[in-house]
Amino acid sequence: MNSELLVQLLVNGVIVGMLYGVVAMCFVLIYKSTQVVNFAQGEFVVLGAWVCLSLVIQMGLPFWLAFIFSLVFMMLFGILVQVVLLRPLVGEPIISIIMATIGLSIFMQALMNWIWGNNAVRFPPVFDQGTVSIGGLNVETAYLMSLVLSLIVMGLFFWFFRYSRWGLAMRATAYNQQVAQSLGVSVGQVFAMAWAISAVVSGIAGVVIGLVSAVSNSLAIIGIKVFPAVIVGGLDSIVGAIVGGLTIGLLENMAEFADGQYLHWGNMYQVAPFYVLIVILMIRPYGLFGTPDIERV
Amino acid sequence: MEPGESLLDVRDVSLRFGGVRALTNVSFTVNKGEVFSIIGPNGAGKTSMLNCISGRYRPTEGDVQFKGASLLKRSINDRARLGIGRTFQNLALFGHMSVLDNILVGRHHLLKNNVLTGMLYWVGGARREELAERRRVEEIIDFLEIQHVRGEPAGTLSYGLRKRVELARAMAIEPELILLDEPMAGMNLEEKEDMARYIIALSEEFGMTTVMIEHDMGVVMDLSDRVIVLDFGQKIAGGTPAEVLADEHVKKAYLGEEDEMLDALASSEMEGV
Amino acid sequence: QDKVLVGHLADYTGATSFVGKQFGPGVSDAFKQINADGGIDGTIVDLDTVDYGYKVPEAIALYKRWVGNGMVALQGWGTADTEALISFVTRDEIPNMSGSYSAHLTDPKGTNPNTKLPAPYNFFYGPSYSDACRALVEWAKKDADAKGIENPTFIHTGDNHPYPNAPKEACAAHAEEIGLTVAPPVVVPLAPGDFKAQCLTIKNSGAQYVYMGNLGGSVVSLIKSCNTVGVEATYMGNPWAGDYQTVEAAEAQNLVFPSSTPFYGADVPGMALVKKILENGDGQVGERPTHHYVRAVCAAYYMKEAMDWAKANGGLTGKNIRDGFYQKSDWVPEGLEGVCGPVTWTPEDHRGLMSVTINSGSFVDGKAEITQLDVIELPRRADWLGQ
Amino acid sequence: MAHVPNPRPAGDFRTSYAADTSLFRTHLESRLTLLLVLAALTVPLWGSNYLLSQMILIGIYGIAALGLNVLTGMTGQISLGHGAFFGFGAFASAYFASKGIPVLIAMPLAGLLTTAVGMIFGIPAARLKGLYLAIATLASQFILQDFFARAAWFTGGPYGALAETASLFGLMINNDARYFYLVLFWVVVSFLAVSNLTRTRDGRALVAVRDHYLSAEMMGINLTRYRIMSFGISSFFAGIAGALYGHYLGFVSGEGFTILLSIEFLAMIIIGGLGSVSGSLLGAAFILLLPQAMEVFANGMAGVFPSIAQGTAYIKQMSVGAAIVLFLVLEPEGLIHRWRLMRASWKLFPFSH
Amino acid sequence: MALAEPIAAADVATDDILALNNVEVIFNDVILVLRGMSMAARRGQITALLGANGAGKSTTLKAISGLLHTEDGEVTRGTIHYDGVDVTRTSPDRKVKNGLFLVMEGRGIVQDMTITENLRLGAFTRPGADVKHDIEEVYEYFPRLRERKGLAGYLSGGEQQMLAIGRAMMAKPKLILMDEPSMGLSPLLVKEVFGIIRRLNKELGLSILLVEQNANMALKAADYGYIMENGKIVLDGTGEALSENEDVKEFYLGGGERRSFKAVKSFRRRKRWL
Ligand SMILES: Nc1ncnc2c1ncn2[C@@H]1O[C@H](COP(=O)(O)OP(=O)(O)OP(=O)(O)O)[C@@H](O)[C@H]1O
Ligand SMILES: Nc1ncnc2c1ncn2[C@@H]1O[C@H](COP(=O)(O)OP(=O)(O)OP(=O)(O)O)[C@@H](O)[C@H]1O
Ligand SMILES: CC(C)C[C@H](N)C(=O)O
Ligand SMILES: [Mg+2]
Ligand SMILES: [Mg+2]
Repeated sequence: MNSELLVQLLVNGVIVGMLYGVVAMCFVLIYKSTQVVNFAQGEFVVLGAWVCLSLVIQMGLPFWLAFIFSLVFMMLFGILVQVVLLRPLVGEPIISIIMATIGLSIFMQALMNWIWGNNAVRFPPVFDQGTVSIGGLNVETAYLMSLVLSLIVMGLFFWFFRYSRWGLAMRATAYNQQVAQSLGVSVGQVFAMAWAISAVVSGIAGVVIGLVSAVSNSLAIIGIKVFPAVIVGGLDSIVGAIVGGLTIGLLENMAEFADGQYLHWGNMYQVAPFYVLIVILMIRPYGLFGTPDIERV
Repeated sequence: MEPGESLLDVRDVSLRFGGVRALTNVSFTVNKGEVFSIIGPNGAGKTSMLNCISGRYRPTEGDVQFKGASLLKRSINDRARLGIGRTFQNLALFGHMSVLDNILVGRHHLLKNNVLTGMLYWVGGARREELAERRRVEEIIDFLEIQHVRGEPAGTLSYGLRKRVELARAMAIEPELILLDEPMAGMNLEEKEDMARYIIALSEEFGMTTVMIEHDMGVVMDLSDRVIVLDFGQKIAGGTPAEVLADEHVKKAYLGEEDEMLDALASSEMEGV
Repeated sequence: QDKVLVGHLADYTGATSFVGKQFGPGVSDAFKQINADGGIDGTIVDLDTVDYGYKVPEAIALYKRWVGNGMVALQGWGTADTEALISFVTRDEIPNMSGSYSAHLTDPKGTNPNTKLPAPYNFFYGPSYSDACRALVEWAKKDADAKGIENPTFIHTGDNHPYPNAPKEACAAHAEEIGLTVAPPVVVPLAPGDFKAQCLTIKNSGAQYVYMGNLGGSVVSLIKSCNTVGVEATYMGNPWAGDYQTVEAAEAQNLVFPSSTPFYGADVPGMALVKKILENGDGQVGERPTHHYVRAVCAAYYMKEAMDWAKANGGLTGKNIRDGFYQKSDWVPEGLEGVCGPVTWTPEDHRGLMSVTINSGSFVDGKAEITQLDVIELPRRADWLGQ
Repeated sequence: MAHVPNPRPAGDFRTSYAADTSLFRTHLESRLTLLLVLAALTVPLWGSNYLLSQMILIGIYGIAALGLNVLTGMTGQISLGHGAFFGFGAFASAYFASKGIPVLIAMPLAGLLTTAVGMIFGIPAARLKGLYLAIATLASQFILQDFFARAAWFTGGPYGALAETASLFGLMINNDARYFYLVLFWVVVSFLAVSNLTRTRDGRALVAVRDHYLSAEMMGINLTRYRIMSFGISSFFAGIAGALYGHYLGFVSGEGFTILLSIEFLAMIIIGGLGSVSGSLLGAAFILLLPQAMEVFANGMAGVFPSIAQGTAYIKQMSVGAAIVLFLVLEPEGLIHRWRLMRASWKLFPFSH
Repeated sequence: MALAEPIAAADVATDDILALNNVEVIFNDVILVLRGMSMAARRGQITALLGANGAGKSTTLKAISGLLHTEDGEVTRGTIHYDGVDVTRTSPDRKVKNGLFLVMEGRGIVQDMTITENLRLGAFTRPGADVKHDIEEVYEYFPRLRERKGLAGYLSGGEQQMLAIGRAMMAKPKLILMDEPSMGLSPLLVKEVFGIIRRLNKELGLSILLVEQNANMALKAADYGYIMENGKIVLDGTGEALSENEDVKEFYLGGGERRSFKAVKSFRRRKRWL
């Protein structure tokens, strides 16, 4: 057994998994406050990356400034989406709203293609040292940045939903919009807030991914790739999102190890997590940390 | 089975949710043909008791026997076939289905057509069967006087009507034992009178045995043959309505100390008026 | 005025738009020039270019609409739609010049027993994916010998998808035949991402020659990831995987890729026409098109000359145009000397081009530098037909 | 789904239960539907090839969408793997046909095999609900896609498989006109079957499971059985539609059956109207024709503003996205709902409001 | 006592904290539910609204709070004044901020939150309030809630009702609309809840609009009452006056003497106001 390779793959799994976790948190955030599954999540991620990249390349801004500006942009964008797309749909069946996010993703894909083209564009070097060696594996510095950020974001979210007034309001809105309204919660504001925060965090993830793999529109696939992570963790659990991300990251890499070393079936990296996903769900139908529905009659 | 013979036998049932003791050693017997009421303060475990009978909850201890056989090993969806129907405290209709279809669902276990014959409809007998069932269901609809809403989706009806549709659906099962969880909640007097009429008919016309949870003491007094009282998951009293109403524990835990109307009720019952 | 309809499926927004946005304008600009130069002996080619977003049902709908409107030939595009249309174009007798280079499109009569579906109306300009890959392994073998590499190892990477998979077996077989070790293939998604895990497997396999079956962002990601984990190997791309844009985006060193035309601006006589086409064109590709654009011009001009022959020999029907493709051997379209060809299509063998130019692209001082490494002439082996 | 009153026109009194359970709400409607089918029969006589091919595709996609509507609309289980089942049907039929089974028999066989596969992938439905189940079906999408590329013996592997031409008593169904009748046959059969299902026992059981599974269970409905059965039914129609698709193209390649197709199916039923039988067909038409309509729109835009001529491709795609969003904003409950509203206010006039 | 006439706009008395004038509500663009509903709630008083199932009581309350939108309903005609201001089209959250709070039918507690979280949510419109203290106050009224741990969804029906009223108290409203607060409560609790309603009214000076089926209790508690049928008011008067009305007695209170439910009528009597 090639233990050096295994260790490297595991390290890689943790690192990549953390990033899945961050994107998964964006999902969870939207879901927790609006019950909507955002199919345009991947596009949000890529948009953040493009905006930051353009600010760096076209406007010549220093990276950190561009990074902050792009997060501000993402916040505004999140609010815009909410106002234009979701506000008119408040109170409509959830599935219609999910469909609307699919429409949004089609729209954004085309718009981004038009503006930025289909090419992959790399970021100019941002960190003095592009990679850091962990356990014999060279890891991009950007990942470490995201690792720290994701822990902070997770902590903030956790606190937010448990203790803050708006956090409660979001959970109430997700539970039942009419009930939330009757308590004086402005559903519109809750939606706007949720989408803004989610867009900002997506932006962070986008920049990290862009730094690692060059920016291109097809990176939006991450939006679908993190589904398993979200589900394994439990749709409404912030901590679960991170654990789910790590689980999927590790699974992918372990599958790659087994496949590359022994099985040679090919494609296990992509498919194995889905098999495991089903197994996990059969044992825990609400993921590892999700709250079960209350079934009372 | 003869009237007066026991139909349902609840033996030492206890139910716990983590630390919450919803029921503790509750036993009672329901005889065939009677109207049996369970009363008690909110949170006493009445609904939980019905859930133990209807299979939604599995007692932590004890046994529930129906017609002499234990129900614990049977799945929930077996209940209809065994002859147990119920209504729900917080309404559990199929909101997007028409009233008619809601009631037809109650007849699920009595129908024989399946996916295949259903899809073929004209050949294979589904049509004949469905139309025959429709006739039966219309009788229930007429009886409960909900003809005017039979085509409406159940979810848009007002609360009181929905309660009535629930009763219709439970009746459609043609159960021997029907469990009613607060059938009169949210109704005004007039509607309660209607409902009372239907409940009386359940046993007198349709030969069903009724177990009912109800908070309206007038209704409980007038309709039930026997009553038990639960408090904090324990049975604190049982007997005829008059006996129970006179019980000091019951007054304290459930009815409130002094109430002219109830006193009047109790005394009038005693006198057999 | 006399007009004839040619359908054109382009992908400007879909999964393959990375190269689609080079190839598509190449076709439409070329026909614009052809029309400006008098069309097909006076008949104007009504080229209907539609972005179908790489979606099969849309391609079929378009195809039907065009057939209804009297289309005589098709400039097709992706693997999926080309496959889907094989039986249609065969039945309707409409030659399809596609962007899909799958080898099984080259067997019009089903001569090879392994060919499932003969494709008598399918054409493409360039070596098939299999042939291009064979040429690359030939080059790799020479390269390894020159560098004195012991036990040179070849590995196929690409998505589990018809396009990257197309040359998988044929190419591995040839690599083994000429003495390379073949490592188990590694699946790499077509969508870009972080491929460090796959790169670790590649590294572990010890392969020195990595064939990349994907294109665009995925290839860029793969090279970046593999550089991060320290894979030391030569990357070899399929006909769509290498161009200066990819090299620049990936900051690649020595990315080896095949081509079947010179690069834009090369010093060959035919380049004048290509420049003119670009200038008179719609300007969708900017100043500096990649060789995919140039290749598209060739695809258009071969069709044009086949149509010329058809018009002169019985009229502009699909069948005649198909026969037009068989009229010449070592065929170079007029005005494109040094750019296209020479190709030979016969009724038994649709392998037009058997010569493959091997290039190397490196990112130097913020720009891609591309040098030609070799030109491999492949034999027309009968057992390779359709494989 | 909001409620729309459904008054009958004056004079249309139902005098028997049979009349009251008929498939159509009014005589007019039943005659209209019959007329539509009859009119469809004549399309090959006058319709262009393009029209025919569009109608064939709409029919095929409509059958698949109908299947998804049984699963998602009727039973309330969202599936993100319907495209893969569609693909499975295509491969299965091609496989059977290649083993010498006549195509017209291979198609329903493929439907049955897909039913079996769908039920296996539906097993998680016994325990999972809502989006958890949806993501489990996403897993089936990816697992099946992987299978398509891997199982060369069955699917021809990455190259795909040849799907033979259908023939009936020696008559080759090898042009669009003939194929159109074949598809029309299956459309009529499928839509009748599902319409019948909705008015019989098991159809009601499915809807009951969606609306309130706890009380459905108390009514004697075996939840696990019906949840899995619903996957089976939906896969059957996906399989039939896939088979029709495969033999129509003559070639089946795994590439077309991606998550995008699954999402498109979902779009069809949401736009057509969840749970509505005829909505499935409307939704399929909408999603198939929308890009083509938007093409015209984008070209028109470019005609007015020549500066954006280069962006037509993007404008087209953007307008597809925008049209979906706009449609949902204006009519979140689907095309069929709009139709019902129109009918309701027309009949209630002048008493509406 | 007169049959209800639509209240003219000018008649809206200043001591009416709430006034509905000729309100019409339509669901889904086609279903007419309120047909010219006019009524008022006096400041500092308890107003009862009675009526048969399906009369439109809940719809009236939802229209007042502005919660129809999520059900595809709409106020298509008429005006609603709260505190002298036209709030017909004001968003629900603004109304809550201004002290108009609805306790919904079916209680509408957030099932997957704990009791304290639900109570904290009640104070949503009062940022910076001393929530801890207010929660203690609610617990004084409803000691049972203090004992229960875990998610609110597992509470029994009656416990949920207490929580819903407690949550309304957390908002410190001026006007509480209550939709059948006694529904599903044990007799003891019904008395308790009505006691609390009266206390809230007397001690805190809250105005209360009460929709009830328990006409006996409601009319005893109420200063003024309305009876609605088929989407409009058919009868109104002070609590006492209504209690004396023959029809009300017959249909809502059960005549002078208590009739046994066993001896229920077998035919329907006509209501005189219809
Ligand atoms: N699934 C459950 N999980 C946890 N606790 C539960 C569950 N079901 C019931 N309980 C608890 O058990 C106790 C009894 O509840 P139950 O619903 O049976 O009361 P009830 O007598 O019907 O009251 P009410 O008259 O208010 O409806 C309550 O304290 C309730 O919170
Ligand atoms: N969302 C809705 N869509 C369509 N119709 C509705 C809707 N909500 C209520 N209705 C209709 O409006 C009428 C009045 O309903 P409402 O709930 O206001 O009655 P209510 O007086 O509160 O009755 P109850 O005492 O039973 O609660 C009913 O006929 C009901 O069917
Ligand atoms: C660029 C494309 C023509 C590449 C390949 N033939 C595909 O369809 O995926
Ligand atoms: Mg209860
Ligand atoms: Mg109500």
